[in-house]
Amino acid sequence: MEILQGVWEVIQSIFANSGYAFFFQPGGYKNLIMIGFAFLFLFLGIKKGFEPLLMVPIAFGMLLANIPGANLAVQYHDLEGFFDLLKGRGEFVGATPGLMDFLYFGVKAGIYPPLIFLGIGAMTDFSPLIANPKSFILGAAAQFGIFFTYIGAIVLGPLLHFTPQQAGSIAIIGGADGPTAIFVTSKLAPEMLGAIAVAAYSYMALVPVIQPFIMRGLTTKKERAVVMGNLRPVSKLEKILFPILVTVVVSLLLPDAASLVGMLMLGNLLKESGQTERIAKAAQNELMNIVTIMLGISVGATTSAQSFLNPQTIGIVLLGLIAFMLGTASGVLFGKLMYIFTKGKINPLIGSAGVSAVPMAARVSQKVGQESNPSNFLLMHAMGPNVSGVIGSAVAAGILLTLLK
Amino acid sequence: MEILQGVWEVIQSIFANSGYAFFFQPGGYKNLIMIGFAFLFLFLGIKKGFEPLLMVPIAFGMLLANIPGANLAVQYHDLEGFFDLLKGRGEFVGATPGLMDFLYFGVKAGIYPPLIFLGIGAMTDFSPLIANPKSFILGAAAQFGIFFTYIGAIVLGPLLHFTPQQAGSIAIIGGADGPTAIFVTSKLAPEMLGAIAVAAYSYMALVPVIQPFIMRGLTTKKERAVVMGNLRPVSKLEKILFPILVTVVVSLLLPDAASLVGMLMLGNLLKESGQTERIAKAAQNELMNIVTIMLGISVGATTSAQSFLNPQTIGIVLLGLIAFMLGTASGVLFGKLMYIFTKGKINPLIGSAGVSAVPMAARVSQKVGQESNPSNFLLMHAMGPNVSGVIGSAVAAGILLTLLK
Amino acid sequence: MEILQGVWEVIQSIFANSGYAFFFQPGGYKNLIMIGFAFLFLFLGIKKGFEPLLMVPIAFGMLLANIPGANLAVQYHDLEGFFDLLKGRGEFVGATPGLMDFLYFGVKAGIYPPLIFLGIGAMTDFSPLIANPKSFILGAAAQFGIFFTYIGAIVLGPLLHFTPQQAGSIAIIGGADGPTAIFVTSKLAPEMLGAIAVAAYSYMALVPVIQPFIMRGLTTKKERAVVMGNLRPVSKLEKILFPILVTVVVSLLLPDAASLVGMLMLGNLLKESGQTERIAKAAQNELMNIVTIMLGISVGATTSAQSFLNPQTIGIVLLGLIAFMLGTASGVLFGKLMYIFTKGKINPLIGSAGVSAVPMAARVSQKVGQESNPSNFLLMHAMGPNVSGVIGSAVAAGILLTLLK
Amino acid sequence: MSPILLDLVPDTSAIFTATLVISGIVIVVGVLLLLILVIKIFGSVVSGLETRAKKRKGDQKEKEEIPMPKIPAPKPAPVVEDGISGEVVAAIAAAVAASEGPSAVVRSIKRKNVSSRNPWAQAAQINNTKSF
Amino acid sequence: MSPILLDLVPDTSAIFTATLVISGIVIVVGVLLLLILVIKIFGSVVSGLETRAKKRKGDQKEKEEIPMPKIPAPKPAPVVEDGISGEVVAAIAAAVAASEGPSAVVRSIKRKNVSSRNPWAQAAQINNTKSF
Amino acid sequence: MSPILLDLVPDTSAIFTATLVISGIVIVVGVLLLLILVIKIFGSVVSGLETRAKKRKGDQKEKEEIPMPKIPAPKPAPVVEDGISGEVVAAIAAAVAASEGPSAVVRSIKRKNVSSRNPWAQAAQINNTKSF
Ligand code: NA
Ligand code: NA
Ligand code: NA
Repeated sequence: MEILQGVWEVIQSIFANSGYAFFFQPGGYKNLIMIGFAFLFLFLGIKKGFEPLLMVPIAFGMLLANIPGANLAVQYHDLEGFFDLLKGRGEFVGATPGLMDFLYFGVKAGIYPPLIFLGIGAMTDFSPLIANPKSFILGAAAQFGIFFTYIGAIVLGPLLHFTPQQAGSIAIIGGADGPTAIFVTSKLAPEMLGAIAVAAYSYMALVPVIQPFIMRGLTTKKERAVVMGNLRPVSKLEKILFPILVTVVVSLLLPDAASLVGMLMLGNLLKESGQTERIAKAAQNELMNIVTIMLGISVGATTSAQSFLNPQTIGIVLLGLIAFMLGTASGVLFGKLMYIFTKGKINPLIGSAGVSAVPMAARVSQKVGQESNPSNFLLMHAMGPNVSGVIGSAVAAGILLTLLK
Repeated sequence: MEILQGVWEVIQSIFANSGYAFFFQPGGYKNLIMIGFAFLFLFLGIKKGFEPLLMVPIAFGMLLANIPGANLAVQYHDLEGFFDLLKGRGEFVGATPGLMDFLYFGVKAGIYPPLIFLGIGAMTDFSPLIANPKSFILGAAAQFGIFFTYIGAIVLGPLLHFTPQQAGSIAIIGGADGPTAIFVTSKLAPEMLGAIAVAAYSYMALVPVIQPFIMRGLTTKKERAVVMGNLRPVSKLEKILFPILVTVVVSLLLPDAASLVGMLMLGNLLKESGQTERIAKAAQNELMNIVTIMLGISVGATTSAQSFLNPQTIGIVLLGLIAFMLGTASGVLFGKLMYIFTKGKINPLIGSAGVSAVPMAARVSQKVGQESNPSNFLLMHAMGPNVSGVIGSAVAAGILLTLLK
Repeated sequence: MEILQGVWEVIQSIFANSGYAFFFQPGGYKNLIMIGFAFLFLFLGIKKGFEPLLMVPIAFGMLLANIPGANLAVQYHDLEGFFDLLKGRGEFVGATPGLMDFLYFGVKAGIYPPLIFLGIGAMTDFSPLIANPKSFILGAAAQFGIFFTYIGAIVLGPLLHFTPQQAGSIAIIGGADGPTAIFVTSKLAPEMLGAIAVAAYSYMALVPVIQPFIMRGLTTKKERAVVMGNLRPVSKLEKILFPILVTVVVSLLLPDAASLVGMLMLGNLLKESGQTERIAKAAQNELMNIVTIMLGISVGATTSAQSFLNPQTIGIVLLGLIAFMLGTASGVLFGKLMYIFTKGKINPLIGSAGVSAVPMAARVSQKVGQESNPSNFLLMHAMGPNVSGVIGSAVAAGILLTLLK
Repeated sequence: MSPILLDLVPDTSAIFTATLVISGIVIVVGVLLLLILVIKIFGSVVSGLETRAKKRKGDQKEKEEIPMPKIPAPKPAPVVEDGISGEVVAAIAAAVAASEGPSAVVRSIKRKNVSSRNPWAQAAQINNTKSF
Repeated sequence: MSPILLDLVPDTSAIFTATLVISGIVIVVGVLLLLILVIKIFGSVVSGLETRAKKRKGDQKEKEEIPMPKIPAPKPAPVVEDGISGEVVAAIAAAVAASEGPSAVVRSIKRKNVSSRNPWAQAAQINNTKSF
Repeated sequence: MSPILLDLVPDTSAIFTATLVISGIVIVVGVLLLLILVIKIFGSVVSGLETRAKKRKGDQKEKEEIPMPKIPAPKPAPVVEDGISGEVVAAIAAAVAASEGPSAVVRSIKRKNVSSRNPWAQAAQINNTKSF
């Protein structure tokens, strides 16, 4: 009898402590909504192909983080909190660290994004930029969206109460560069990390949808039809010197950008040196894949209901879109300027590629260019602004970190 | 002269502090015995093929841990102890952390087993289970061995003084699932980790030896000869939804099973999504291989003479075998029940595959089935209970953790 | 107005805090010199092919560490310092941990070098040593350079103020084994890690330049022309037993050598067992490549101007060269002894291969041997001393750690 | 979330043991029965959706066959298109073995029309592989 | 290094916002203009050096062509040396696809004179691969 | 374990230095001599065991030849079974190079009887590869 009563109590208690029961407690519906969002992002990643390599782990991390009682949400925001959690003291009395708390450490300590940049560097060919350094200007122009969006976030302040740090983290979505956005946000506004990562990767996936309208609206058919000449060949020595020079020039001026730019350029040097193929491949394959999994899951696991389900998230989504559109527009408009200055030698469509989102934005330039002139091959020319956009957003990240940290 | 005396002193001291001298000190013979056990497990892994991918690193870790003075044994049992060790305080005054202490952190923090489950998920095809969800019952039945063995461990209590936590850790050997056993034991009874891991992997390797007798003993020739019909085809959408559904259903009910089940299912989703092949491959290759090495060595390094050379270890070995046999028997008996209920459409031999030990247990079903009827192809049908056994042991692990933690 | 003034102030401040401005501050020129050294080592790695897999990451780490304000130099020397840094206390009040501080943890905790040894073990074929165990003597003799150099470092003491620990770290360069040198130095003299790693890898790359003169000078043409007989075949069982025996014998006698020797031999066992190919490949590829990147960058990041730009570094460079030369000479001279004892059956040229630097030193023996006798194939015979040199330097490392720690 | 705590304290008493064992068995069976239910329901919903989708699209190939018991059967000789010599089949088999491990099987070899792939489809594919 | 600290405190005021935005834009543009300058200068220095080097060596092949816009064009059929049959090309393509992923393209196939490689060059190569 | 501590304190004195150097050399030589001894003893024990094993089994092939000095010799052309064309050899070499790196050498190519492998041996092999 006593045993059956015990069993009954255990089963009751299992149910009472289960997520199913939790959903009926006050506020419990929020976790249910969050699980719904996780499903939405799984759908977008798997069915719609929104940057699935990151979206699927992020969405699954979001799902796990919102299973009540599973202890799979990231519980801390800064390194101090991590140590308090490990020792069960301060605000973490009675808490135990879970899997996601350990995986997230690599985000919080600023380790994963530079390692991903190492891999990206080992995958990137900077030749089009070396052959045509003027592309740097377009890579800079497309970052203006970041700063304009910062204004937007501050203007929305009275409504959504964004701090300057949060505004900066939202603005960096306009850089169209996932690791940079995660790096900056994890330092300035870790409480927004999940929402900003999801927005950044979503808009990067939507580049082919968002950009063409703006590009067509801001250019004439004649401009879009400009055929650009061949790029000059680039020597091996130039390819080797480029990453070293960029590291030195950028890091000396903006030390806060040094982790990102330095690791990007080290990856590229490993690729171009011709002597380090073995570790260049490791950087772009095994290391990058492993870090991608860890980064995705743990970023997803930062999205608690309380940090995600509030009007600020709507602001992030809205401002993120604006940031992307403004970046594209600035790039195209600077492209027009260069069209004028070079007397029609530069096709303004390559300006939109400056937002980064490598290589998709460059492909959009190519595609829109071919609509107006089927014999137009802009891809290689657009790769210049495209890869310079990666450097540009790392520079912008350095400025935001310097002024807001 | 003074120099030669110094040299002589140094050489004497090297010998006096060496492992050779230690063996002649009181209790020193125990390390020698442990090194003998390490040789035994190396022999079993290499020559007998007992799950060599884990047995060889475990045995080598055991060897290194029992080299006196090498500081290659894991010195702590919980996270708090780890931090005390790093700071040389508490019971660790004068101790220095060694290689194995760092590698073992991933076990103690509960990181390695979920990452291995991620890789297993990315390798597993759940189609046979989706096509025939009734297999879940057999995957459940085969876990009964876990709970019956728990009784056994408690009954042996007056002799071997197993605590309930230790009893639960021993019982989970019956789950026939290495990472689950390590995960549970590292939380409930870390002092037994080495012995339990070695027992679990040994019996998993012995599946083809242990199971057939039980299977033949509990079934009639007619039952064993049953030919099962083809499985229905499974659509891609079902394969994608399956891991998401299982995660939600199981994690909500048993939050303590969420790390294992969640990561298993994330791995499977990465495999089935069709969009994330790159990281699915990383999960099942580089990440899993690296974690396997770390896990194996550091689990082996937990086996100090004092934790291994005691009557409890004999109890673990004995009870582990019982757990396996009871699990097999429960699975086959439930298979018989299903044979009766379906009026002979289900071959009871597929029940034994429910213990997990993927894919060996399923192959044993196939082999024993063909003995009675050479045209009998049970393999795919046995894969259903087999993979559901993995989920089943994770569920059982969640229950043990909930009630005993 | 106020805004433009603010902008002007920001820009001024960016410049004032930039590395460019720092170079003009007192002592700032030193960072510039260090960046120059980084360029030199990049040149040596990429253009001259000096062990590029480690030299390029080390040099890039050196470059990043000396960007003023980038916080990419390793800030601590011991584990205690690491925890102080994480908590911003002690000497680290106001400091924040950077990327390199985290990556360097794996060096300081003694994790990376044993993992690299695991990979090296999984790549090494010990058959020539098993077939001809006398080669062990030559692997021992070539380590004499380590101890002679220790005398040199102490003799230079009044000039360069080397402590015994620093002298030991410099001497181990003569072991011609990068991971061993890094392992010993990170424990005995972490402040010299960068300089010693760079010297060790440079001289390893220069083996084909440094050794031939010494080899020709110490041997007669008749000796160099000796043709050695075929090696006996080695059975699979011997190959499996070898790593186990070496681990037991060496670790028992010198527990401080156990991490290095143990992991080297585990790697070799994984390779030879015939059952663990999957993880042997992981050890020699993905794990080793990833650890190589981490090790290289973070060792490079320990080279601050203050630790590198002092007369001691010149001493390291000089003594490192002496260590190499003495090691080569000892090996060759012992080879001559064996030539005499075996009545001309052993070619003394294989003695120089005992310094390790696998497989380059063995190839140098082969090449110098062929100069005197074009039909002379010494490569396989030289591989015996060559791989025994790896074991020999690990043993020497164990002695230095025992006596100096 | 404030967990409703059990007043069960783990001990070696018969009562606790019996409670743990019985509730363990009940819950394991319960959870897996729940999974059967959920999978069956979703299975039929998905089937329904797909049947309707197919009717609209007339697409008969979406369902993927589960490969039938293949281990006991000898490995089938690969299906080879005409005009590809036996040597080439051997070469491909060797190459596949080299890159995929010995357990991979070549099932069919067809000439791939190398020059006519849609470059945009390919670009999209690269994009999914290089996600950054 | 003692940083010269700004007395700017981040807030949501119009002044701080305008300051951040304007200096942000100015600095981004400034840094990238600086990069243009540096790359151009180095580019011409490098070109100068290489031109001289070439004159001395008469080496005309050092410069590497940037592959021209290749995605919109159909993948070119691989350039195949005489005497290698179509089947072999297919086999190699399949092997490359298996080991490199479907986006790799076979551009040219030449018989490699397997027996005449310089063993020392090869040894040096191994040495660069196995660095330890 | 209570280590018997030396009263040697590391310093830069001639005595400590000489002590370290001499004991270092003595111990390095001693350890490696011990290894020679152990390897020799085990080598002869193993040989003895294997000789007896062979006598019983008549198995002459167990011992594996150490490949003799191969680097200075030109890479041997692969041993090719009759009926496999040169093109196929080239294809396999290319495939191996693609998946194994340029330092791999094809030594011999034999037709593998694809359809007659023992499926159980293969299953066992898979089992050793997928350990979980
Ligand atoms: Na950008
Ligand atoms: Na199981
Ligand atoms: Na050495």
